[in-house]
Amino acid sequence: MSGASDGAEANWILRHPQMKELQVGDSEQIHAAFLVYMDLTEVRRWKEVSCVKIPDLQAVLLEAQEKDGGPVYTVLPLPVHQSLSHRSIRQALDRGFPLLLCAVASDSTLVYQRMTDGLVTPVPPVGPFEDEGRRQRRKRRQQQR
Amino acid sequence: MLIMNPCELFAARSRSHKIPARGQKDFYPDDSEEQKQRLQQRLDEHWSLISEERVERLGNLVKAVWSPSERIVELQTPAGKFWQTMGFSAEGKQFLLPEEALYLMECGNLQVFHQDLPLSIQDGYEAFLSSDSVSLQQYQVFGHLKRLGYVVHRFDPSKTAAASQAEEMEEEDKLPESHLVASAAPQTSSSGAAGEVQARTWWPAEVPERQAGQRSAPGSQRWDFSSICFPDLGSAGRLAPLDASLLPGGVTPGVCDVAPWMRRINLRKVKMSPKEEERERRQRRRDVNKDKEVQRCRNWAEYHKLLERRQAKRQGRPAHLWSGEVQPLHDPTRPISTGDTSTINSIFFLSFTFLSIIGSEEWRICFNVYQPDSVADFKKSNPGKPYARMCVCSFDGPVPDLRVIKQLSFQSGDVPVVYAAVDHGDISFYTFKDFQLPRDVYP
Amino acid sequence: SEASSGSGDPEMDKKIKNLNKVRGNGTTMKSERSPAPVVGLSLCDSAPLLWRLQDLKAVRSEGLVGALLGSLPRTPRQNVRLGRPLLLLPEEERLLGERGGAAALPAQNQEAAGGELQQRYTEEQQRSFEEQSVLALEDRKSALVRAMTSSSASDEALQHRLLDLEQNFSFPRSALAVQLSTARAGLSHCPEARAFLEADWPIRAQRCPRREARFQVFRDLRGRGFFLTSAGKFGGDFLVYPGDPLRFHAHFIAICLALDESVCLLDVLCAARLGSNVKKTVLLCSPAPDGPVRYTSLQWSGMV
Amino acid sequence: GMQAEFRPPRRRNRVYEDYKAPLPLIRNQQDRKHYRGELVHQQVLVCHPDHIQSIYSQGYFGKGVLSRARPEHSISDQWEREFLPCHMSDPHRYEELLRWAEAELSSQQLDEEAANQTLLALTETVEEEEEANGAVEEEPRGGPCVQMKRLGAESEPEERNCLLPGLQPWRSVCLPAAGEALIWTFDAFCQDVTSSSLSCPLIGQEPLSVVQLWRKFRLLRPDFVSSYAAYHHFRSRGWVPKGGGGAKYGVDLMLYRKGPPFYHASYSVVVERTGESLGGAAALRPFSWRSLAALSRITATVSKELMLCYIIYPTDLSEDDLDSPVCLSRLKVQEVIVSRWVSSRERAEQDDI
Repeated sequence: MSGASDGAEANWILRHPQMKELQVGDSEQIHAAFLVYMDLTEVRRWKEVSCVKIPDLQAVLLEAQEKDGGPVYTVLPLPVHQSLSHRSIRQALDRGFPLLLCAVASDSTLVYQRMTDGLVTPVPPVGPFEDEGRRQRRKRRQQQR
Repeated sequence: MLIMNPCELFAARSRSHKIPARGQKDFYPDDSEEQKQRLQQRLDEHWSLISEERVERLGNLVKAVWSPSERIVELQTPAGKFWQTMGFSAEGKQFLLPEEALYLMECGNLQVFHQDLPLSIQDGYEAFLSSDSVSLQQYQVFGHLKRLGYVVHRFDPSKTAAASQAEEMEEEDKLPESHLVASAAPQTSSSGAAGEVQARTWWPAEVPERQAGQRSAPGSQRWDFSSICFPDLGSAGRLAPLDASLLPGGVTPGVCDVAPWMRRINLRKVKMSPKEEERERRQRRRDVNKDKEVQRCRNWAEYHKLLERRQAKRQGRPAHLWSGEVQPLHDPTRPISTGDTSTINSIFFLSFTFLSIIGSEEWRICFNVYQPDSVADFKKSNPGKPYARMCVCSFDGPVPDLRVIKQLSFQSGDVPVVYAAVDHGDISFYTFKDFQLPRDVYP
Repeated sequence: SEASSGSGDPEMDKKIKNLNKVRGNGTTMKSERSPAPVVGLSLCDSAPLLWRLQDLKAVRSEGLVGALLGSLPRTPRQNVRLGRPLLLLPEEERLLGERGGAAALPAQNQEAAGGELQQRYTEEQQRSFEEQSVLALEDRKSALVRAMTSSSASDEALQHRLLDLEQNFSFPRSALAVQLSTARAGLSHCPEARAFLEADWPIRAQRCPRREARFQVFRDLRGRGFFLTSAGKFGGDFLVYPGDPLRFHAHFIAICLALDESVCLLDVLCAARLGSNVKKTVLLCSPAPDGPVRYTSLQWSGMV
Repeated sequence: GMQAEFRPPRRRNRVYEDYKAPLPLIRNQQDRKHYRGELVHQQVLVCHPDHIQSIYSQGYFGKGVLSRARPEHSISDQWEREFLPCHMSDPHRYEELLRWAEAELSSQQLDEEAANQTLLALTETVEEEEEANGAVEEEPRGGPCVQMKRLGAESEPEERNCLLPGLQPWRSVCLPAAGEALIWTFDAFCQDVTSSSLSCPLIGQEPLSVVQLWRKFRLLRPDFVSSYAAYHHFRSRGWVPKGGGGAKYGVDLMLYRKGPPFYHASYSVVVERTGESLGGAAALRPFSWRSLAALSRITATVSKELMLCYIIYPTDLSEDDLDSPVCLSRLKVQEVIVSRWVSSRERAEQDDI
C-alpha cells in the first residue's frame, strides 16, 4: 500500500465510473448518492439502478426496482446532518413513484425511510385490544423484572 | 342536569363509585350497524359519567370564603383530614391557597362561598386561576399530582439549602459567580501550544469532587491543591520557604539554596563506547551529496526539512504530523507503559464544568412534591426534603437550555427538578440531570 | 332532567336562539345545513373551556374531542378518567369560531346582585331540606317494612314500629345532600351576566405560520371525517383517528409544517421510527398556498 | 442539583470475540502500524486490509462501507456464492461492469495490448473451471460468466484495487470525517506505539498535517468542532461512540461500553453547543418539547438513555482560535441525562392509547 502514498492514484470511490459521471454540484450529497447507489446495486442487488440529476433540488436522485419488472422507486439520498423541507420531499414524490429517503450517516450507515403521497393507513396490529388487559400484562412484566 | 332537584340529590347518595372499563377499540370503521351501536353505547356511558354532578352530605363539607383581594380562601368550619398536608394558619385563622381550595372543591370536600353564594367549580377555575398567580397549566400539574396522592406545596425559593448558602456567601462577600470549575485532567506540557499551563500542581490527577452548591465549610482543614505551586527548580536559584501551614506544628522551614546543585546538572560530557564513536565517525564520513533526495534540495531550509523528515521516519513519527504548529499530543517514540492510564488521561483534556448561575425570571420552580407514602406522618411545619420539585412548562414553549437546567438545579439543591410539560390535557414529566460518564479505561 | 333545551337561564337562552337564527339565515355559514346549537365558551387564564354538558355534546357531535381537565366527580382521586371542564385546542376553538358555532361567555361578574339571590339560595336550601327529610323518612320506612316482612313479623308489630319511627325520626342538617355545581348556573354566584362577544372572535389572533399550518391541516383532516387530539407525547401535532377516539385507535401522527420550513433530517427519522414503533403512520402535512393540503406518509421501509 | 445515576450497561448475551484495548493502547510492539486513510469527500477511507483489521478490532473505529458494521472481509466469498450466479442472469449489469473495467484499464494507461489481454482474461467464462470442479449446480442461463472470482482470489490486493471497482467497497472501512479520523491523527498517536498514526492525504497531494486536516473538516461540517469535541471526550473516557447507529434513533452518536460486540449501546447522544454564559450560541438542533418527547420515547423503547452532551465555548474564543485543535483545551463539557419521570403511582394507573 505504500506505493499509493505518492498520491497519484485516486481512491476507488473517485475512480468508480458511476462516481465520475456524477461530478457536479454538492459533493456531499453526491457522495451520499454514490454510497446509496453502491448499496442498492452491490448489496441489495436492486435492478435498473440509475442516477437522475434534479437541478431544482440540487441533488442526485436514484431510480431503482427491487425486482425485475417490479415497481420503480425514487431514492433521495441525503447526508444525515442536512435539513430538508417538505417541498423537496414533494418534488421527489411528484416524479410519480413511491419514494425512499435514505439518510447517509457520516460513517456510511444508511437508513432508508419510505415515503408515499397521501394518507397511507397503517396495517392494523394484531388485535383485539383490551386496554385493561394490556395494562395488566405490563404490570406483570414489571413484576418479573 | 344543571340544578338537581331534592329527589335527585337524595338519590345520588347511593350512587356507584365505579368507573366503567373502557373495553375494546376497533381499527377500521366499517359503517356497520354493530359498530354504530357499540359507539353509541360507549358515548352514552361517557356522557353519563361526564354529566354527573358532585353531591355531598352537608356534614362532610368544609365551608370556606373566597377573598378576591388576598387571593386566598379562609375556612369557616373545622378543617378535614386534608389539613395535615394543605393550608396554613395565620392570626388564628385557617387558610387555603387557591389551588388547594379548587382541588378540594373538585374532590367534593370543600364548599367555597363568595358574597354568601356557593362558587361552582367553574367559578373556582375562573376566579382562582390566572397567569399572574396560579396559571391553569400549573393547576393542571398540581391537580394531576394531588390526584395521584402526592403532597404538593408551593415552592418558596427562600427556603432551600442553596438559598441559605447563597446568603451565607453574600455575607462573606463572595459571590458564587463561577462556583467551581474543576479541571479533571490538567494539561501536560506537550500540549504546550495551548500555553495554558498556569500552575503545576502537586497532585494532578484528582481534584476533590465538589457539587455546585456544596462548599467546604469555612475553616475546614482541606487543602486547596490547585493553589499550591510545585516548586520550580528550573528558573529560580533559590526556593521560597515552604508555607508553614502545610507543615506539622513545631517544624520551621529553612531556606534552600539550590545554586550549587544547579551547577552539577548535565555538565558531564557524554561518554561513548568505541563502537558508538566509530558509528558517529562513519556517519560523518558518508557523502551526503550522493543522495538523490539531497541533490533535489535547493537550499539549506529544504535540506533541513529533509533531515527532519528522515529523522522522524526513523523514529516512526510521520513528518507531516510533526512539522506543523500543532503536533500530536504525545510523542509516540516515548514509551509509556500500557498500564499507565494517567498518561491517557493527560492526553484528553475536556473538563467537566460546574458552573452555577444566579437567577432569571422566565423559568421558575413552582411546587415541592412529597411522596404519597409520607402522608401518614407528614408535618406541614417540618415537611422534610421534597421528593422532587416541579417546573411547569407549556408544550408550545421552549425546552430548557443548559443555563436553565443549571440554574434551577442549583436552586433546588439536592432535590431533583422535574419539568412538567403540559400539552393541553396531557402532562409529560421530564428530568434533566447532570451526569458524568464514568471513565472506563482498561488497558 | 337533561337541560339540553336551555341553560337554566332564560336571558341566555334567548341570546342563543338569536344567534342560531343568524346562522340559520346563512349570513355567516352557507355550507351548514342543520345549524348545531351555539357553544358557550368561557375563558380561564385565556384558555377556552367548556363547562355545560350540552356544549360538550355539541362539539363532540361536530367531531371535536378536546381534552377533559377536571377531577371526575364520581371518583376524583385518579387520572385515568377525568371530567369537566373540557379544554379546546386552539384549532378547535378557531374552527368553531369561524363557523359562528361558539361564543364566549364573559368572565364572572364581581358585583353583588343585591340580597335577592342570597335569599333565594337560602330558601331553596330550606325547601330541599324539608323534601329530603320526607324522602329520608320514607326510605327508612320502606327499609323497615322490608326487614319486618322478611322476618315474618306481625302486621301489628310493623304498624307499631312505623309509628314509632315517624314520631322519633329526625333528619339532621348534616345529612342534607347538597350539590356542588360544576358549571356556573342557577343559584350560584352571578348567574345573570352573560353576553356574547361575537365581535372580537377569534379571541386570539393566530398569525404565526406554524399555528396557521396547524389550523389548515386540522380543518382539512376534520373535513375528511377524522377526529383529532393533541399528539405532543408522540412528537407530533395531532393524533388522527378514523372515528371517535372512544371506539377507534389512531391511525396517524400528523406533523404540521409549512412547505418550505426547514426540518432536521434526524427529527424526521426520529418521528418516523416512533411511528413504526407505535404502529401508526407519520404524516407530514403542509398547506399549500395554491391548493389542497399536501400529505406525505412516512412508513417503515423494512430495509435494514 | 441531583446527578443522574449511572445505569450499568447491558452485556450482550453472546460474546464471540476477545476484547482488545482501544488503539491508543497497544500491547504488542508488533502491532505498531502506520495507518493510511484517504479523505474522500466527507469521509476518510482506509482500504488496506491489515489497517482495517486493526483499527476496527482495536476500539471499533469506523464502519465497513456497505456492510452493517464490521468490515466484512469474507465478502469476496459471498461474491462467489451469490454474486456470480446473479450476474449470469443479469447480462446488462455484466456489460456495465465490463465497460467500467475497460475504462479503468485505459485510465491506468496500460498499453492497448496489455489492456486487451486483461479484458480477455476477465471475460473468460468460468464454465470450464466449474465443470472441472464438478461444481455446476445450475445451468448458466446464457451470457458469459465473469471470471472475477479467480482474479479476485489470486491477484495481489493492489491489483484488485485497480481492476475491479465493484469489488472494492467491502474492503474499505469508512471513518466519519467528524471524529474518528481526527482522533487518529491528533490523539491516537499518543499511543505508546512508535508508528501508529493515520495519514490523510488529499488526492494527489502531500499528507495532511493535524491543522490542515482540522481545517478541512471544519469546512466540510460547520458543527465539526462541537461534534469532534464530544467524540474526543467519549473516547477519552474509554467509551466507544458510533455515529451511524445514531441515525437510526435520530441522534448524533450511540455510546457503547467496550464496543458493540460486548455491550448494548447505553446512551443515545445529542451533541449541543452553548456559550460560557450557558446561553447565546445557536443550538445545533433546536429542540421543541415535541421533538424531545419523540426522542425520549424512542430511546426508552430500545432501553437506552438519552444524553445531551453540551460543549461549552468560552466567550473569548475567537473564530481564529477555532481554526486549530488547540481550542479544544479551552472547551468544557457537560453531560445531561434526559429521562421521563414516571412515578410509581403514575405507572400503576397509566393509560395507553
